Amino acid sequence: MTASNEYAKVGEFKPLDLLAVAGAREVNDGDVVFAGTGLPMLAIGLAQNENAPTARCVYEGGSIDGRPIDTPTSVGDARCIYQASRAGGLYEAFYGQLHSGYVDLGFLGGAEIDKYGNLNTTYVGTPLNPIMRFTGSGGNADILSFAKRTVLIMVQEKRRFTEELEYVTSPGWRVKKWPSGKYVPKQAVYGKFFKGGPSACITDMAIFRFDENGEMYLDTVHPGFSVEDVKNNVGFDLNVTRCSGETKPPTYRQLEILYNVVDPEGIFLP
Amino acid sequence: MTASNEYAKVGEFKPLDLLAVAGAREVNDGDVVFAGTGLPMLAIGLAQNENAPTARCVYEGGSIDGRPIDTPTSVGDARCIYQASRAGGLYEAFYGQLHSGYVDLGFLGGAEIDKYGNLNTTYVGTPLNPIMRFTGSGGNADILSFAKRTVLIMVQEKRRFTEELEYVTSPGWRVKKWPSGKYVPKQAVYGKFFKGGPSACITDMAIFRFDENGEMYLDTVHPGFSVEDVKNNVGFDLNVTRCSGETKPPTYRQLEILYNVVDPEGIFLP
Amino acid sequence: MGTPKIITLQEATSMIKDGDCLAFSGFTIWRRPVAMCYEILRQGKKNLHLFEVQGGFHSEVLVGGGAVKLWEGSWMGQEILGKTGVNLSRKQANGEVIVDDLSHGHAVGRLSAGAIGLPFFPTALAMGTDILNPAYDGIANAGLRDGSNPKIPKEKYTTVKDPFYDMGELLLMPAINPNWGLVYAPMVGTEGTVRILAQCYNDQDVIKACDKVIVICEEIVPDEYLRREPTQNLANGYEIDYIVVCPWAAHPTGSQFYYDTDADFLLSFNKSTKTQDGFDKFAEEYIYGVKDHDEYLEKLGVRRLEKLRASQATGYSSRVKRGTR
Amino acid sequence: MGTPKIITLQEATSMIKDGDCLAFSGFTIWRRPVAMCYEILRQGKKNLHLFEVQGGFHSEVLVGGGAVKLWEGSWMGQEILGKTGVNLSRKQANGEVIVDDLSHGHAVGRLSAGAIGLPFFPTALAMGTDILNPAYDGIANAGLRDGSNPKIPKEKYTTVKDPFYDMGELLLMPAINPNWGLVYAPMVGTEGTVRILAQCYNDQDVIKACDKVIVICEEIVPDEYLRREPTQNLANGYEIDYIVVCPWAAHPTGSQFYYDTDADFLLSFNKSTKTQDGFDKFAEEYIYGVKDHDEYLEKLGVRRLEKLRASQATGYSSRVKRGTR
Repeated sequence: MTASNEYAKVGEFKPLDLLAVAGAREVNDGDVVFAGTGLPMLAIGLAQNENAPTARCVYEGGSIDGRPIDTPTSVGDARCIYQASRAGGLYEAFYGQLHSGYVDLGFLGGAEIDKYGNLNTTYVGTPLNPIMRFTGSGGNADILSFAKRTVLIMVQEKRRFTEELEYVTSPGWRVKKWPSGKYVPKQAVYGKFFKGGPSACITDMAIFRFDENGEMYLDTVHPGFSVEDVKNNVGFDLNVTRCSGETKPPTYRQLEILYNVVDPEGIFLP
Repeated sequence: MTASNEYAKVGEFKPLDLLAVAGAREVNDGDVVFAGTGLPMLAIGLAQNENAPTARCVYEGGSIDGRPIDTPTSVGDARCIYQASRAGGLYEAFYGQLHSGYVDLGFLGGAEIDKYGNLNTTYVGTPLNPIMRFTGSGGNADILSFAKRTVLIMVQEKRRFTEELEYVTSPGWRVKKWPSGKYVPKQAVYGKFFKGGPSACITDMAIFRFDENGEMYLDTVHPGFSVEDVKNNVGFDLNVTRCSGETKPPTYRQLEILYNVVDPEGIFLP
Repeated sequence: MGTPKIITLQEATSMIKDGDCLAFSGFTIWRRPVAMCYEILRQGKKNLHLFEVQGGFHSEVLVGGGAVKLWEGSWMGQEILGKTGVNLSRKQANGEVIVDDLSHGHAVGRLSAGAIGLPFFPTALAMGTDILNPAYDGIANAGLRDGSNPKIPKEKYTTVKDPFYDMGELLLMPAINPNWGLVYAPMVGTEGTVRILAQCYNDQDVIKACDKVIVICEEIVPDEYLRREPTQNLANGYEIDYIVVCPWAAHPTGSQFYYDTDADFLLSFNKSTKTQDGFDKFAEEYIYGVKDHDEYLEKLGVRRLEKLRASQATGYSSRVKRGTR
Repeated sequence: MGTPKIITLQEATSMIKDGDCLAFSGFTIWRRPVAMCYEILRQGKKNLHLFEVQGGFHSEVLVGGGAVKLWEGSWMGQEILGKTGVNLSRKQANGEVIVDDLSHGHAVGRLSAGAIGLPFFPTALAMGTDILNPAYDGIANAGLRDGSNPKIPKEKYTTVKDPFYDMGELLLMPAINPNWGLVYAPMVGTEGTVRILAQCYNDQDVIKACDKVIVICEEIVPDEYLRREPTQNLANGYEIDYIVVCPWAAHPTGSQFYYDTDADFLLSFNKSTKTQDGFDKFAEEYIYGVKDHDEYLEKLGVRRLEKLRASQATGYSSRVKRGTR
């Protein structure tokens, strides 16, 4: 690797690059990561090549710690099992790994988020008056419910950062207790099954984290954006008092890894 | 195979040979058989070579439909998986096959039996005053509870055919309903999980079957024994009114298969 | 239990009755019994109940073609080739299909309970969400939890408190035992042993959970060959009922070591079937407009298929252009 | 989660504390971590709680040597080489070991629930028997179900009625998560990937269910080699904690493709240890009388070991005389 650890300048990287790099920085060495297709694959691939060489990846399709030589386009892809330590199925992924408590870190996206990190990946509208259907939960609800930490990757838009979700697909720090549907702390529903919750939310504008009460706050703002820009693109009253400054841009080395090692075919990175 | 289908004469076969042959006759072609080590292996091996060529054998260790070229001495034996269709583990055997409802026929032994086909394979005495311990259930209780039919192989002794077992390891046609422990028909405890029960009991003296009430009756007596001999070796009042005659001896062909094909090393057959 | 019977795609499909509950092999856009789903439309089946851990091209086709009354599952789409299931989205919004949502963990648990003959599976996954909102129980809202359909449980779930270790409350999710398992597997042995050549997804549980199982395969191979590696096999012959031999049956989904997913086909399907009119045109061209699967393959042409053919070293094609560089 | 650490047999054994709950790999007389059980006796561990789907030589040794206070399991013996577990039989009759009986299905279910983080497993196996007799609950009778030991559930089982399909009443069996999994596996990769070369028994569930896992292996091999066939592997490196390299560690039990069971050794053990005096003599000769595992192997001698060595074609020895003919 010839590129340096110096930070790239604004204009030398794309928004997607920064998302991938910020995601990679959330991965600790040794983490067992449960991830989906797309940006999470870039983040983990980068982390494995830089800051977290022994992080291991569980895919929903059933492969564990694969070392693909060609970027998979699906978590069920034939490419996922190359040099994997195991190849099983969804029972293994969701029960043998996730419910069993092995998963340190989840990586998820969603269409909408509230300030407690609850996600909607299912409906515009509700099941009673569905205007449009997204994919549905898939493993989203499961991963957010049982991973010790989860990184949420979102597009920063006011309507996507909403005071109250019309439909909660996946549980954040305050969740619905049935049959009443009243919001209570996640621990109150999960009892001794509680393992953690959302740890960060990364968008194309900023990085958010969650405080002691499970409420989202602004941590860093990406180069080129202001705190005001972020506030204007959040639909609830955002705590910005803890903002610690600007998100660090990618390094040249990170960009080189992303484009030459992780996604050389340009499947996710244009 | 050069030997004939004529019956061997008394003196030309050993008690164990007849047990194996009588066991083999209980196997229907196509049966999925869940069996343990020893005599059941001989019976099934013989059946697969004669009357039930497509019977398939599940062993507790996790092999399915193995075609050993050397007789296994254990259901966990390395020999079991030769040309097996699958090799899994005990979860597969007990849940994926037995609880799932695939098993047509079980083959079991026991230390004691009552007239409803309940077996004791665990204690002389009870857990509260154990005089001696046998192996315990292993899969015995599970197989008798869930196989559609089960063949029980016993040594014919008065004390082993007993009015009431001190300890019920495995459920026959009338079983204990907890918490009271009162005997009720098996169906009353198993509800829609009910699949069947013991279908035959084969000893060194006779073959017994079970009537509409789940009570044991004498079916056939082995050559060389009388109905009276059998009655004298049963500890409860035995129904002999349905006795249909003498057990058919092994054929020469069956003996040849047993000694030359199924157990050529003399592991179970002396 | 016997040995599975070899029949044709048409014969196999004709046994499925209107209203039956179906489950499928595969994962999103891999190893789906697509040829049989096309044939289900050709034979005009109606009111099907699909239980899917997750849907994909095969079920978007069934939904788009109007064969489905009830869809239970956790996800519908085609990965990055079509991020939402446009046909299900349209039909749900129109009220033409009843939908009941699960999480992956819930669906996996329900199928695995069905596979081992249990009436339910305990899980603590995805609690505290609207998936468990009683008001959003789509099946109950349609009046279908009255016990009259043996494939529909009386409750969507119940909760139970752990009596052993004070872990707290968790869910019991009802088992599912669909009428038919439609399973695509590349290789089936002469005695019915089934082999897949990659991750097993939920295929094994689909086979065990369903009342009857049809396996549609690329080729029949000597059972003796598959039995050399018993730990690699997915199922025994007595667990499956019918075998259909039908090369390229999974197209446009992929089959590891046989062919890759047909990304262009999937992308174009997803774009063109957002409207019912678009779907109808697609169906006319690729389903109703061809007599059978052979004609479908001829229509795709050798060039297209050869590009998809998998390398025997890696299990996927090295001939398709996948990215922008 | 990290990469497992390679340590010695002595170091591994020294981490086990008096009173700990242990589970083992293998099945009756196959793939048992015998060398570590010998070392447990050498180090004088006491009051152990064994959870065994079924016992075998390894646990007969631990029971005979007085290391065990509580045995939970469904079966004890050595197949046709010793039809009852004579040491457990003696110690239970003497009141020296508390026993609680299960069926295979119950024990398998309890372990599989522990493996996936559930507090219980539903089952309808072995109902209506004295295994479920409340008066025979050996652990309750010993006053150990008071909630003070996290490895002992508050009830032996409970029952629940199926709320979904009216199947009737079935059992909930408590999960088990032992402190230590002692696992013998022939091959472990450099990154901890575990491979066994036959049926997997309950080994995978033991690995997942136990708090800490020690794998004792014949040899460490390149992980890259094991990763060529990911469907053949049993466990990932992050699921295990410690690796001990110790050839012939399973003797006298067998290890497929490495060595066969030592039938003469097992037969003689079973005959000679019916009395405590007999066990003490055996232990003096083979356990306390040797310094370590190497000395044990020297004592067995090359001739004996070579006779047991497995054929690389079949996975078992063709040199042992097994029957009477």
